[in-house]
Amino acid sequence: MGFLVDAERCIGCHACEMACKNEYQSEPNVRWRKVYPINETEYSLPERNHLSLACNHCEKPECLRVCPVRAYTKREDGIVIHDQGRCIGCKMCAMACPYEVPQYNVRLKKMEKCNLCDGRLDQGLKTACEAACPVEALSVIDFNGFTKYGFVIALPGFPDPSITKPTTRFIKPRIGAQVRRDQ
Amino acid sequence: MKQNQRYNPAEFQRKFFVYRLLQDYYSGCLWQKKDNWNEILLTLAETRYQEEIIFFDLGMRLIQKLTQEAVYDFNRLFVGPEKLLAPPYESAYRNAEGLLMQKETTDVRKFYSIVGLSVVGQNREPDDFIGLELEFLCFLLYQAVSCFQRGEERADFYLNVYFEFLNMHLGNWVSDHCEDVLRHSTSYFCKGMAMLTKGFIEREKSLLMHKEEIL
Amino acid sequence: MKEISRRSFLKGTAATGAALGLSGSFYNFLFSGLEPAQASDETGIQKFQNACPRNCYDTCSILSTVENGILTKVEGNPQNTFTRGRLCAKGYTYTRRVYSPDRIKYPMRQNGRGSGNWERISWDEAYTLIAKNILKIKKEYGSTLPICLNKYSGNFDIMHYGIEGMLSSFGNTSRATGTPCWPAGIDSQTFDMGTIVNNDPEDLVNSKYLILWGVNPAWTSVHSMYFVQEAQRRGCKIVAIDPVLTQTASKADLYLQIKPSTDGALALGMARYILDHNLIDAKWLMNNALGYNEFFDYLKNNITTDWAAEKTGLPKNVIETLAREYATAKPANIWIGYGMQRHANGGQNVRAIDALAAITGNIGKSGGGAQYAHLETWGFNYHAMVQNKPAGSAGSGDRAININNFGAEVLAAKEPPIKMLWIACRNPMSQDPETSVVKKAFEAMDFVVTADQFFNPSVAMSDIVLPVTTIFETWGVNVSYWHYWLCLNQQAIKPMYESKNDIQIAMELSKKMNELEPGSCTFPTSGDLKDWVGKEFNTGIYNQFGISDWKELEKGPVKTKAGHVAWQDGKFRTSSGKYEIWSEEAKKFGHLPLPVYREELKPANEYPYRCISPHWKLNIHSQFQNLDWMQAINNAPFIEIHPETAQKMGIQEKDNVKMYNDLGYIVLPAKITETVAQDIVVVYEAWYKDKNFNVNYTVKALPADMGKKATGMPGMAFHDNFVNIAKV
Amino acid sequence: MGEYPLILFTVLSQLSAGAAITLSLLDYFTKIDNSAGKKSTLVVLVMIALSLGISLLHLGHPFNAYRALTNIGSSWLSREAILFFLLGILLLVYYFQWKEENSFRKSLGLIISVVSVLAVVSSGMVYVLPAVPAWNNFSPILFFLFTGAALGPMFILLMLKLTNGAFSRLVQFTAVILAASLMCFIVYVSVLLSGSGASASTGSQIVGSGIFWPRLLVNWILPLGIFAWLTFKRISPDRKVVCSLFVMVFIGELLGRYLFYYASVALKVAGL
Repeated sequence: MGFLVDAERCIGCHACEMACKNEYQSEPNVRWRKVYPINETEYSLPERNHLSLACNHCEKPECLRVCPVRAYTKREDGIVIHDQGRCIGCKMCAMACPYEVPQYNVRLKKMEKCNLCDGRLDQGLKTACEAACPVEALSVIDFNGFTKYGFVIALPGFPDPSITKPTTRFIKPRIGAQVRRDQ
Repeated sequence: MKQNQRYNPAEFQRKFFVYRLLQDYYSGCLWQKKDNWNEILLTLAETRYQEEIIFFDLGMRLIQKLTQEAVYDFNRLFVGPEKLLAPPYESAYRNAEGLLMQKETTDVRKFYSIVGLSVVGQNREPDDFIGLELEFLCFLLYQAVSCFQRGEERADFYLNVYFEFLNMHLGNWVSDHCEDVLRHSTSYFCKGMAMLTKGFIEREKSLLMHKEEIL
Repeated sequence: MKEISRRSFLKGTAATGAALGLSGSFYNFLFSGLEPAQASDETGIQKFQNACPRNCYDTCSILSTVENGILTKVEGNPQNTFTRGRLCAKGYTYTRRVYSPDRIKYPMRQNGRGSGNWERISWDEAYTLIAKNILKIKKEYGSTLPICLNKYSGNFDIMHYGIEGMLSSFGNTSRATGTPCWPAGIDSQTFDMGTIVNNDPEDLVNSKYLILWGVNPAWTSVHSMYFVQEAQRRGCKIVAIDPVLTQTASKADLYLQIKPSTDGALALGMARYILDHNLIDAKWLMNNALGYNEFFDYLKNNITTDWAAEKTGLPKNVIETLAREYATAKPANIWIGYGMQRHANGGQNVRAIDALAAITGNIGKSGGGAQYAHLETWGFNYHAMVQNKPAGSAGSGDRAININNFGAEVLAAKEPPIKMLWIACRNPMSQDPETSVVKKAFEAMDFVVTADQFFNPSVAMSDIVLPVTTIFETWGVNVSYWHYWLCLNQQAIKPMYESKNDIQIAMELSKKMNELEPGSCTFPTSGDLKDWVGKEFNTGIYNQFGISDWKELEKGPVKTKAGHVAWQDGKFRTSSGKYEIWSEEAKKFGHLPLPVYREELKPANEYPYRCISPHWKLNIHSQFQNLDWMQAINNAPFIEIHPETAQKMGIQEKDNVKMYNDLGYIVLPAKITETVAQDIVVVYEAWYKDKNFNVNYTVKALPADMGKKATGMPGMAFHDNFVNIAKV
Repeated sequence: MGEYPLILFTVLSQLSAGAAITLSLLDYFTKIDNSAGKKSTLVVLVMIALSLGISLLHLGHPFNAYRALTNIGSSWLSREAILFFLLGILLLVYYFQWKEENSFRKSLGLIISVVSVLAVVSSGMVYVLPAVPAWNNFSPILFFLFTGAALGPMFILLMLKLTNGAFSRLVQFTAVILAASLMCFIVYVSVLLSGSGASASTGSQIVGSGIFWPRLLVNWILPLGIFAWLTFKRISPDRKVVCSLFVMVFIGELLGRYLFYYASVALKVAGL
């Protein structure tokens, strides 16, 4: 399972990020989900496009490999879970993750990250971010038997997916026509 | 064996007085006792804590005068309406983002309920307001001593809760809080009260080490 | 205070301790803040209906989760088909607002305005101080006109109109009148159609062609953006016209970077093309409109697409294609934003756009229309607002003070002068133009009372601050000026600290005033807030929403049963009953009767850049950006500059830039981006806690052309702000 | 700063490992004074314990550090911890074997050498992370080994107060190691600078930081200069010279490790 981020729909409004915080009442500087602006020079025209990213629940999670205390596990459905009970706060995962996903909670002195709302999913609910996105740009997709064309595995600014094989998929933003005064 | 000493009424009396003074200070009603201030100072001196706790002594030297400046300073530190310079709430220190009414608050609430207490008008004022925590400690001492005097075994229970609460709550954050006061305060009075508070609570907390012998 | 087991305790001990008035003497434990636990009804998990009352298109229906009396989570209410169970980034931070340690907790008095010497006082002391001041003013000046209210949209809950009611119940007073937001556009549509009505935004999906004109719903109405995108997926072409490449424009099929304030020229150029190519809906015009022949004459004699191209900076062929596409796609829809009417010719420009919709016969159709806003669902009793003045009140009525030039008009008011301010639901010290003049006005007062939740620059300049409740701590009811839902706001938690609802404050103040001088205040002195909500309802509202009692709203929000397509019945509310392209009413207010082009303001040599100060996505004016979760995303303002301009001025990314004009200056880090044009800089208006940033230091109180008719005062030309920039 | 414990831990542990190898090989191939050997073992043992202790300061929860031994299956950090822990135990056993002729001790010494090398290699492997392109090669292992090889022999040389032939051989060995590590460092930085993205920015961070030149000077240029001068003048170095060389290289390595942590640029999501 993984996130599908529709960058064509995404308006960079941060509702997903705030809904995540609202759900878990997390600390201000610990951001399980973050909305990154895509550099406006990346596309043919200077549009405002965004990447809304949380944990990518990679197929080959580096966090899981390097963690000395086995705090990370990958569920059968692919969700990478971080067990704060085991964590000793060595920050190895933060060093190893190319996506800055695990974040250090200064108060608990432990790492934490998105767990794909495993609790909510198990209850049959949508993830907090998906449920909150006003334009339905976020969804959780099950890779088993999911065939839809038009996905890409990276967008500009997203680090090399070959390292950890993230399960996040993207839909590219379409670049509209612009009549500009600086041309 | 040391029973008599543990529930020493004179010692209890001294503590009771200090707790009440601090509680009144934080709940803002000390200002109404301006006229009695010299009398209060004399009683405070009678506790003789200043001979034992260096911070207490320093604090006492600073609180000799209760000025209007101190009132403004007090409000800047603890009341508002501006951003508080030294919020008098446990969660403001132990909850990393300083948000109130969080886990820390409900933990304190659980403690109150152990002895069948709750905050007047619960959920209006955070349970972990320092004035309430001080009142709670004072109550526990009171119950411990009065149970002892009635010859009830429950005295030890109250005493244990007293130390447990000191250890898990007030004693855990009050130093940071007082440091904040000392850093931001502009009046001798508030600085003095911070030293007094810090010294007193730290001493109480240290008694935990040998609570079997002394109180 | 309760006293427990005193008897048993006193037994056997000598009461030697001096009482000294401390709470409980040595041997006398008195409870003060604690008490033996009471049975609580606040146990377990409860859900409540809430309604976001911020000045925003979306007016979300909220479901709040309360655990043991503590608000732990907020969600969108899925019953509302417009907000679809979702909130926005701001809405999801509500728990941070309620439990922020920064909240104002108690009534306080400042000894020396701006001195920071605050003293906590009881509510009773606060009421006494305020009441005495009011009565003193009344005695000294013979009326309560020296008291001025400045209240607006910090809380749009219907109950909060009780603040106006409170002032009325003192007597005749001065009132900040008008709105900084949208009046020019309201007047335009009022001249054209009799009032403002928009199609249900959920109807956007039925459009075949949608022009988003000077509006940025991706930031200011995220829930509408879903319907915009859904229309797009159903084949509707989305065109965004904006001087700034907004987030919305980024999602459009076509973005037109128009020169600011020339929207009317574009609309008229398009109209000329539509007329020339006979793409008008003559039948609709004949049946529904007045003055179209005069308008066509004006177009033929005065307007060309070449002229429009030169004015707007858009190529002629683009204008022509746009006109043809717009006129031939049926139904075609235009959403007119508030941004584009914040100009000295804003109202006239909106009339030209309205005319475009009229001549193509798009008005009154599902998927069509010229959307601006509506007030159709606001037919409450305004029970809290409507109060009688005390018998024998001096003065011939309330005195209007222009909210858009508040500082200067307060200072200029004579006979009687203004001596006291009551500020509620508003932060003029950071949101009004010409901040330094506003500050002078505050300084000139004898007495300033502010009711607010957070300490902001206006509170800093007050004598008394009163803590007010958040939406979760009180009752209320809410509707939108955009969608057609009605939502109850239930009290979910107890008011924190000593905060009170504005109506509660009014009632208690009234009681105090009547104690001091019987009959001096007519506001009711008691009442249950929930009952106050009920008193706002009437059969009109019940019929409109298909309910029989307002308590049905406890089950969830409801939507109007009909009227989702504006002007479908063709019954315009102008005096003629027709769409008036030629408006006699406009003439009465000193405008030209036709939507002719009124020249836009142009930069002067010294100040060659136009500063546009639109809304920022993480706040609504001075609300939300101060909360920690928002601060974690962004906690610093910036100035957007085009790369060419930056190069010319020797400015690089993150360099500090001074933006200045004859009013003042601000210094901000540069963000270099091609989303702005070379002759425009953008600074998003916001109030950041602990930061001395305020774009209004450079904004003149320059009126827009319209607004007087509907709101009593002209609007504000916020975006006609000319500045220069320099690297510092 | 968060990484100071790691800087100290890695440098100290590599120094100890290098010292352990030098000691056990000297013991195996030459004759060492018993009491000096015993004392040296103890010092190395204490240093390893100390460095492990310091490493705990990096953790959020030092008291639960024992858990870090549980993922030897995939985590090099676990392996590193286990190996250094093992090295400590072996050295403890080794310490009690300092009696006259003891072949068990000598064989144990060989095992200690192997474990030391493995421990340093696993230390290096901890940092071989695809997310940090500048580390994602054999350079962490190489430079960690160099640190051990440069500091360990000098340390033992000073501890044992050697004066015989082994002395000059060890000094020469150190000089060669320093020269080799300098060469590798130059090549490494050049490769980084000629790369792109995160590697290139790591390279420019290294060169651009204020520490680059001091490090170059203290770690390599000065020591190698002194060696060259001594060789040219045919002066055999005495203890004082070796002592100051050791201090220089030690400081140089600490600076180098600081650069290692602070100049490395990880992959991250681009954007603001």
